[in-house]
Amino acid sequence: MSIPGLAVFYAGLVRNKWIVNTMLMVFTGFSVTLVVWMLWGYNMAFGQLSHFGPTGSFWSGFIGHATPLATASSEQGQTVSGANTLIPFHFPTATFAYFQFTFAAITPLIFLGGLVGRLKFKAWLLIVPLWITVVYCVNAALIWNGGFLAQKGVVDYAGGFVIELSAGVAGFVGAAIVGPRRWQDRENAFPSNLMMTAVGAGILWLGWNGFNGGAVFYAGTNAASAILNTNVSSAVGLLTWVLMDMYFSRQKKATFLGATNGMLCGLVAVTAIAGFVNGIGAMVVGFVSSALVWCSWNYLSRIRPFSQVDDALGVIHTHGFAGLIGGLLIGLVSDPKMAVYGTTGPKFNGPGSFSVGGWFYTHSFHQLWEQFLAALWVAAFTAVGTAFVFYLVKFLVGGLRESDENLALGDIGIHDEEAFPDPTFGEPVGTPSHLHSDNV
Amino acid sequence: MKLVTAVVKPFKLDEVKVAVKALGVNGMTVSQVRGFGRTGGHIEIYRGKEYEFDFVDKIRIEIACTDEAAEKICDTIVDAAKTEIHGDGKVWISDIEHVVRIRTGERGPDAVK
Amino acid sequence: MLAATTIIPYPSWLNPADNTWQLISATLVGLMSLPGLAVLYGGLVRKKWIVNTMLMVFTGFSITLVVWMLWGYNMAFGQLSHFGPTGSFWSGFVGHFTPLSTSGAEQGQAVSGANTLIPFHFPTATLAYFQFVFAAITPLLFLGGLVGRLKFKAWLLIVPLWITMVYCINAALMWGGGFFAQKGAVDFAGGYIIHLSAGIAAFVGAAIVGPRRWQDRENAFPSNLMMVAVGAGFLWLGWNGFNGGATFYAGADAASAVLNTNVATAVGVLTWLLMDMFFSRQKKPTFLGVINGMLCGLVAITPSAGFVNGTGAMVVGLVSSSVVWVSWNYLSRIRPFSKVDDAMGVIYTHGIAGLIGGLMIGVVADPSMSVYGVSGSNFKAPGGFSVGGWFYTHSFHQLWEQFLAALWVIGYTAVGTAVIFYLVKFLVGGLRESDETLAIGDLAIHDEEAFPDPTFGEPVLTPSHTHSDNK
Amino acid sequence: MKLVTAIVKPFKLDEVKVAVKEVGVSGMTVSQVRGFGRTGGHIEIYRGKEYEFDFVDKIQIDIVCTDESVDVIVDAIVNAARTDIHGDGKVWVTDVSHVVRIRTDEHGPEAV
Repeated sequence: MSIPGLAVFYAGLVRNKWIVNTMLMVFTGFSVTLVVWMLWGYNMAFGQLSHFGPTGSFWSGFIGHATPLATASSEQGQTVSGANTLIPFHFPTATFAYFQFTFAAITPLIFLGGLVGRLKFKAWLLIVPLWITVVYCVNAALIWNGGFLAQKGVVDYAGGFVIELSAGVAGFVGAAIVGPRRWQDRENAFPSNLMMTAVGAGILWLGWNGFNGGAVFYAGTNAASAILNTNVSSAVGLLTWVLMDMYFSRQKKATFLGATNGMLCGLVAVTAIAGFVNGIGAMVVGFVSSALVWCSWNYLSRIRPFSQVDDALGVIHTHGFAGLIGGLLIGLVSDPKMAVYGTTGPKFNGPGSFSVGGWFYTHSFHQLWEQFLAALWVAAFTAVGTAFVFYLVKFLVGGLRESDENLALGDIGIHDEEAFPDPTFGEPVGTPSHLHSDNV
Repeated sequence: MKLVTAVVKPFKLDEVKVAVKALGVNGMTVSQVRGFGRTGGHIEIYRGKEYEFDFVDKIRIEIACTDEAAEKICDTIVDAAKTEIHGDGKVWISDIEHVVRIRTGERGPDAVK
Repeated sequence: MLAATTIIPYPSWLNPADNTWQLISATLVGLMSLPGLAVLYGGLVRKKWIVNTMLMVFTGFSITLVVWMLWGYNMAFGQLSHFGPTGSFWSGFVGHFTPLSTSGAEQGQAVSGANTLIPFHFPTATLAYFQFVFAAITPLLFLGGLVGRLKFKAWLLIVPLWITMVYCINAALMWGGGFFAQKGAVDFAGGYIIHLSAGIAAFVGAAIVGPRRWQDRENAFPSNLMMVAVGAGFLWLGWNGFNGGATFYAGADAASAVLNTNVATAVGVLTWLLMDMFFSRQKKPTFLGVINGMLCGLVAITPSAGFVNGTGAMVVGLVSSSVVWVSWNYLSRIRPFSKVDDAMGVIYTHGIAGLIGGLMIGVVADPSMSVYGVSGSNFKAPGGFSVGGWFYTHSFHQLWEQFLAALWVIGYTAVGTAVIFYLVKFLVGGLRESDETLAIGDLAIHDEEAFPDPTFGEPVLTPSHTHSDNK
Repeated sequence: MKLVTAIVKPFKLDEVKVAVKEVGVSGMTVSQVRGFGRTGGHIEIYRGKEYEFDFVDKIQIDIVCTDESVDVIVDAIVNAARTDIHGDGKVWVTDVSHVVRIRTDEHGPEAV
């Protein structure tokens, strides 16, 4: 989904002169994250939780150890989750580390969407490692690795909060700090190539089967229903946005980019809840998220904080709000009978099965309240962490923006490369600068 | 009637359009061309090899107008398109013997009003 | 440490390997639709129709899933409803009109409608998702015949109606253990149900909707062959999920089905290539010719992937590619075909190729290729099931059954498609975009262009560009 | 000799080509241009934002011909390219002092 999915998805959405710069940032971000992951990232997020305070308190379960994942035994041994709240895995640590890496890697690539078209390339190479370490690993440890929030009963099936909400907030805060694109670029911000966007969108949709399908760590019934629910929510999300465009937008026309927005909202919202909800629930998630984000996309964006910040590709809407909505809906529509095998959390009610009940089934707001607190934490911590990282890098690299001259030229100025080079009409002929043996 | 032809830098097109519009001229034809000027092109690197791109993107603007307006339009274009850096381009005027507006069949000066 | 009770996180009937392969093959087939077909068609249509075509592919895929969840799955693969004496046609052509929404239904063990199959080793959700991506690709295939003039609103109604009235009936008849399954006709992965049916629907639909504007027909050169290549790649390798998943077990037959699929496709590609080089007017190999050959190979092997051996697969690829080449170049000049503007030639590469593939079962199916887990009337050994073609059994029985099934699919699909298209024509007031819209294309319908390049310069200091930093 | 330049709507190019061929013109140069006229451009919407595209696609035709044949050619173009809707374009004629056919070095009227 990241390579080539997001790379070509974003490349299709930015202007011609920013294609190469955007794709290069996606590929390098993906690679830098893996290096960080191996050196300390994995053990910080999913290793043994380090105790800086009394057990059960926040300080005893928010981060692992910053040790590398390099020895053969650590790679080939059976995966053990940090707070071993899960039934022992049936695969080696290398599998688990690689799987969690791809989850970690897509998060910075998502918030890159808010920063394209002006972020200095050198700055990006520092932002990714710092952000993964400071923000992502802590969020992942807290919610997925049996950390403080997990102990309080917060669930996040495949990253609605840890990845989507966090990336949305980071994109927004980052865009505010880096500043807007050149106004000429904002004025001419039409996409360069909708077919590339379609390739990226297709890979994102079907790739999400691995995202939500793999999040249960067992190829069992829940993986199957997670995949079915993911597709249902995505389909309903796409259709909701298209129909709202056809009947409520000014021009009353269905648009392709509207469809991809709706698809993304459906996918992002169901990410937090894929395994906890049944078929109808998935449709509700897709509809609610797409409808709400459609409104925020068209109307909220005109209000004070959002209208001042140039979130280039609108990640705060399609990823931030959609992830938030998905995470909160866990507290409303998740079906207790949807048993997620293999976790022995506080809801452990039977050998190996674990499920979550939303208000609609259990008539208690407990789960919703826990999810809400977790959302507040993720949003606030990500905002503060992102600001810290961006200002640190601004200091280290001397400014987060490319020079004005580079901003005007785009790819050619920064990389001496163009996405679609068309150097000359004719072919070079017998002039001294073309000295070739066969050019006699 | 006169034909005012200008070859300018691409990002100056909008400024020229606005300036010329202010004069009351409401029709011009624009085409994407490549110029080979003293400023020279730029280098692009692909897989380590250098490629010299010596034709530079330019915009050619053609405006058919009455004799009196020609001079004024020419000066306006020059002011709007000037950047004091090499490669600002050129403007020239050639005379037109005969012009017809296709839709109405109007001929002569009122075809360019 | 928690006592290491060996908690098996799977119910007894679930085999993680089968479940994993089924889900992965379903994802591969999904990739064939998005982005596969979306960019294959996008690359083949003219520039001004790219966005319209891609949007129809994405929305068609989504609508099919909503229909599938609400009633489609249970109609095609649920318990067969009996409207007549058992064993007759009326007691096995459609399931029930009920949604697949309760957690129990989703997580319970998958059971086939007429439980002719050995019980599956994966939950209903997996089977539902797998069969959904099969159902979803069918309207996208016949969309190929209608691009470039079909009204967008009409498409949003055609897909749900067509899936309900045509696809679900055909699927129940053949795969849900319905009338044709009982009579012994087989369709391994949808040669008839998906490709022949889509080919006919495209042809009939194109005839009803009418041709594209003559300018669009004359200038029907593809917009972007590299995108066509991306789509073709997704289609070829995605087909491994198509035929490989149709056995429902990640066993020996899945492997041979995948191998046969690729062999037949390779032969299909080379046949079309060589025929282009030696028999066509320009005598030159063409990329789009190879794509056609690839499609013919893939489509023809679909009904017989698990029933033929290696050489059988090659024969299928050879026969289908050559026959479709002839029909593409010559049949298209004869009366009915020359009058209908099937934009992408879906009737040839999917309709005729699917028909040939289905009939070839009756000729080259190898009885020793046993497909585990099907207990149809050819039930040989516990769980083993295989089909014998004339070449091995010297009996035309199988060929005859395949022929009858083909007749039904052609006839029913044609009638069903016609009824639906006229119904939607009435509901939406005309199936074609207005002529003025047809002249402009994407811009008029969606206010979007695939490759916008509106202005050379950049907007400068003018009142219409008021920005805080544009002083 | 004279240079006849015509700016026409893209879908009219074929008709103009046929009309001009009938009048005996053997060669013409065609280029894709954009016109900014009173007709105004169109709006495109991407992700809910409106973008104004004010340059309209046009085709520019350049024909070098002898002085006598100018009027015939201009009338042929005008009749073929007219659609009676705004933005049909213009035809103008400019003087050509010197023309050379590169291959044969022919000068003056023979070159056309």
